[in-house]
Amino acid sequence: MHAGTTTTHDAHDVHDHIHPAPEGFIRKYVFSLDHKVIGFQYFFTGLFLLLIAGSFAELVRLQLTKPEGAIMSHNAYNEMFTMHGTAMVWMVLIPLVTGAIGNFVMPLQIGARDVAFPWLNMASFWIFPIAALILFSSMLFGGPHAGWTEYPPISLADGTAGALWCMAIFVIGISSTMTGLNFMVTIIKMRAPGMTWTRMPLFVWATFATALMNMFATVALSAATGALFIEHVFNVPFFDASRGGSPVLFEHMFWFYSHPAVYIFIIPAFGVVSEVLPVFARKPIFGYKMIAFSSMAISILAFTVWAHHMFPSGLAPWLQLPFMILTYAIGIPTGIKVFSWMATLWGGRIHYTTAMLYAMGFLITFTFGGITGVFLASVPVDLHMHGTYFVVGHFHYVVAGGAVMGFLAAIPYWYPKATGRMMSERIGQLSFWLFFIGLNGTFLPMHWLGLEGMPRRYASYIDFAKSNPDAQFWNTFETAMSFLMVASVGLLVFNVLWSIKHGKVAGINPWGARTLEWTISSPPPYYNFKKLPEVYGRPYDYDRPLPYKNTDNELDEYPEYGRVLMPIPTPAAVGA
Amino acid sequence: MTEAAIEKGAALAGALVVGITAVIQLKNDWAARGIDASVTKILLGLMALGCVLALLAAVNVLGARA
Amino acid sequence: MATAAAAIPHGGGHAEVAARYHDVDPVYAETRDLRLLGFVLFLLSDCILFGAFIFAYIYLRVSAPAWPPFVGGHQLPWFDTSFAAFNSIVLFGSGVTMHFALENWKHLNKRKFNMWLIATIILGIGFLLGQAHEYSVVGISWAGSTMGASFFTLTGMHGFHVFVGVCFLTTLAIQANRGVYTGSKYFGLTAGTLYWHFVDVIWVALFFLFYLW
Amino acid sequence: MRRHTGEASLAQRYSPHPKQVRVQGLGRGFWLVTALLTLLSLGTTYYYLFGSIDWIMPGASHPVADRASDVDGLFKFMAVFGTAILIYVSGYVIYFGIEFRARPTDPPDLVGVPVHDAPKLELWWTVLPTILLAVLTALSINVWYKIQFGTGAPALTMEVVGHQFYFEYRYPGLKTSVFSKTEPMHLPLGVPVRILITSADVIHQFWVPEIRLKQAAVPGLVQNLNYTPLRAGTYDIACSEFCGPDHSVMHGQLIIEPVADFNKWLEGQKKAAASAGATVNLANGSADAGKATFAQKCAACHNNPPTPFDQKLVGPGLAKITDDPAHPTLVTGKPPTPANIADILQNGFTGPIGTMPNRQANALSDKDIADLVAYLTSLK
Repeated sequence: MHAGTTTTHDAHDVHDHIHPAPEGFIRKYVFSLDHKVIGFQYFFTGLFLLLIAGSFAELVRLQLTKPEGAIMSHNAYNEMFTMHGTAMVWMVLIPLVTGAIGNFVMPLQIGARDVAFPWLNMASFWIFPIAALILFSSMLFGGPHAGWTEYPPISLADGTAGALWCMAIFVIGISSTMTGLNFMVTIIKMRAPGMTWTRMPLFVWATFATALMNMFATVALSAATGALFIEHVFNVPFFDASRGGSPVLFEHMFWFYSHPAVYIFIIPAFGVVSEVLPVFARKPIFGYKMIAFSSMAISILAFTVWAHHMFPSGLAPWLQLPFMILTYAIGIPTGIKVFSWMATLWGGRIHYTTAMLYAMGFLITFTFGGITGVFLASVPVDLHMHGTYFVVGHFHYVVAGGAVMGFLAAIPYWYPKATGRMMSERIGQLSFWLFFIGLNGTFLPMHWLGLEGMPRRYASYIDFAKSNPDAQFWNTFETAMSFLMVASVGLLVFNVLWSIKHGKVAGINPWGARTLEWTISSPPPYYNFKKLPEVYGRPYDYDRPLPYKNTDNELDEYPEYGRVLMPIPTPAAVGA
Repeated sequence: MTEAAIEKGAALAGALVVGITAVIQLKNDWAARGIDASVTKILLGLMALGCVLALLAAVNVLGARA
Repeated sequence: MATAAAAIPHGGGHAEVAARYHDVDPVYAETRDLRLLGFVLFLLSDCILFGAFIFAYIYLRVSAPAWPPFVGGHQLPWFDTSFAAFNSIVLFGSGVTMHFALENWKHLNKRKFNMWLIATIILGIGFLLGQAHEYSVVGISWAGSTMGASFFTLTGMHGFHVFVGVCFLTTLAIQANRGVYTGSKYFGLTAGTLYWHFVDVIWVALFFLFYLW
Repeated sequence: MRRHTGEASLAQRYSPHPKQVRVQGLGRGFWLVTALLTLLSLGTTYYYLFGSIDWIMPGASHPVADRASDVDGLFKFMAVFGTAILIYVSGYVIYFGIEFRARPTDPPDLVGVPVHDAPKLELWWTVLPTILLAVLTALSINVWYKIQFGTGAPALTMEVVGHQFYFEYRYPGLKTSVFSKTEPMHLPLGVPVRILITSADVIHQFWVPEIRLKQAAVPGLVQNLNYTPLRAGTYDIACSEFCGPDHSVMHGQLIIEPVADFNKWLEGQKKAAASAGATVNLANGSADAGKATFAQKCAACHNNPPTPFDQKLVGPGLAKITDDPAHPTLVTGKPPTPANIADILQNGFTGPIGTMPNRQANALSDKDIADLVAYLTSLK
């Protein structure tokens, strides 16, 4: 037991030194090593790119208000949906959910002073705007036209623009690989004393699962885009059928990353929902272990299902079956999650904040998206639905109704911690209802349009409209509805900026949440925790007192600690 | 004595020396603990396997093209 | 007291670290632990980068009607196994010497450490020269065929890794002799050794896939 | 940005023994809602099984091909259970949201029922979906098997070649191709057909919504679709894989008609082709010109200079085509006479060895064909 106490002491020796405060504007806000500042940088960059990519989406929608195409040429339309998809996936969603939310929240929740490798963290942020610049610069060279999947041979026709596309994705891939590595090490090694794996907040579990995929899958993407790049530039025949290459090979290499990519941005949303629901239902999360386990199960299964995107695309028929079965297998942990969230609401005391509304909306829209996913996983049905608007509807329900909803729940939830001010509830709830209605109105009709025979990536649908007179009505309806989402995002941006100055003062813990980030001041000091907290129990037990020791709420302004070790608590104080 | 024969002879001798040394190293480090030690052990083992491959190639068991 | 001490289960990572390294400077101990895990994870993801291209090579080779493929009417030549075997041994040998180097450092035998490290660097450069010779005589081109595409991409990536490794080891040699590392703090050397072994092992795979399969 | 460390909200003051919501069992409301949701799901089930879903699955009530009804059955199965799950989940979310909302009169430290998990319940909602998915897997595999092997030996084997931005249809014995830009595709009613699909440039997809099945046209790869058309009529053909600027107007029509009409149409096509003077005069072909043409138009798929038969690029090597002891006949099985070589050049060829486009797809003039035949026969 003597050893026991010494290790306790060492634990504090190890972590209790506080680095001196960063000085000067550049160190503080530009090349900052502070995970919170880096989180802000990701957030605002991502939000800005979200507006751009979103406006592309609206151009796409406007084009479809007329069967022959309302506003632009086929080429321009193809460029628009390509840039919309690419930017949304790599430049908006992944940076926002992992980069912004993950960076800001995860170290606070595990009671760490920062991530494991702050320099790496800074580097992976600063790579991101560079990648974005490369991607958008490709539009000066005619722009990529082959869709966000950029299949050869069609993408090889894009020339310089295509090469730039590959370069941009390669670079952003390096960034998220580095982030993944950083987060893995942070979560494995830097949890506060006493925070066992089963005492981690569920958002940390989600971040861990995400980091796993970021690390291992994204490298495969780098390989795919790298190979496509050298085929573009040096004419190396990886994918050129006439010289022995194979277009299907690219689809394999691409989807081996890009299926996990979907989970890379949905699983952090799972984490956010698992945080928000217990807090505003004022009761423990239902089935903590199952939710944590299912996150890991999903992230591991994610590596084994990529070819379900290729059922009609030249996959050997016998290969279709294992991929179909594995895809169904993913439905099981996902179902467990949804049911557990549902059960968390039962017997609660539900406070309807904006975050809670988004979380509950998530439950409905994500369930819908998950169910349509089961349709697509079945080989025979997929042979009908593949490449139609049904697919577009499905993944927008999962991405906009899942990942984005989770992200929108996270903003009002952690905004007080980040800025010290509350966001306006009235504006927030209005923007929720706009978003929820707009989302369903936009993406629901896509399902039957697709089943009726409207393929995706259609710059015009004259022939389809001939045999389906309702086509134009539904497309116009979708376009109209999509503008509700625009309004909602506009309100969100206004709310974020306005509340920085005019929001109510938040205090340390406005929600009565129980994870560690709510035990320190809002916004937290650059070193997060003056003393490292000690953890004695699970985070969501609303019926018990807080399971933390050694936390302190009243922090003075930046103290001049340097690398001095903090005083060691006596075993008595620790045990109590 | 062709160039290939010289190369193969050198490869054979080298494979024996390097492979055996690698195995001995592996044996010495067997007790070591910690991530770095375990990873080193795995890598040394695979390297020994590589020596076996080179050896088989040198004696024309593997990679002998008709 | 006993209960008091038992009250904190050491799930938190750094407590375990501190327990393992209670004799050395705890800050160093923790930093080393983080970097080690990070470095190993980096090597793992690098494996996947090679793995993806190896998958591409196998896919193309298996789906090809004939291998080596035909270009402009005549079949491409096989690679020169005997020279490759020799060159591989050069690289594997450098792995062993690097291992000796680190062992000697651990036993504070600096002279031998330098000797073995320099031997490693020389062998590494030798391997690169061997690759250069291989490229000059291999008789296929990068853009000419799927075979050339996979071969030059994979061995090129590997060659780049070896080159980086040589620079890495050279830096380590300089640092070590400038007294950057001590008998208890030498993470740089550990990382260098791991990286070098990793490069060797990647070559085991490439050697088999291109020359022996 | 000032940091606010002062007054925190009420919610954060934890009393060591917070007041808890008291709940007796699941409550009557729960069972009422459950009954309501069950009724709703039964209603949707009835609709999927007995109502007309033609508006989402075109032609569901009168299958156009033998596989369509199988796919629709699978679709209905999933729709029934999927809709039910959606109804229950959203129904309960909404009901719990109303039933367990915080009241303004609540004391600040009132918390919900502290239930952490319910192993039995969790077991159920793990096992039941697993069983459901297992059944679904079985059904899917069954339909998959029918798609792969269910259709009898094809009475008609035809080819579809994707081009930017039209489909090219080739029928056996028809020297010219049918192009979707100008003419519809024809299929005979009630006989099993096999459609071989490939592409001349980029990836396309051949899809007739009413027939449900689609297949990608991948360059360098020949895939197939097998089914039996069951209902006469005119249907749309769409390319469902993005293939370039005019992807959205890559469109065709499929006419399914009784065998007699189909044969009449095919005969008409053959006559037209014949009257188009398809027989090429091979007399004055020049081997040198043929060599150039070969390098220009054939070298993409056939090794140039020509190699022995087994040294394939995409197609076989063509050296010694006229006297190869290993291969006395052409791929068509006919003797290697100039006329038969010209026949392949004109009509293309499809077989286990692969697909060669016909003269239209390769843009071969009569002179080209004459020259190529002269060149190939000159190879010894």
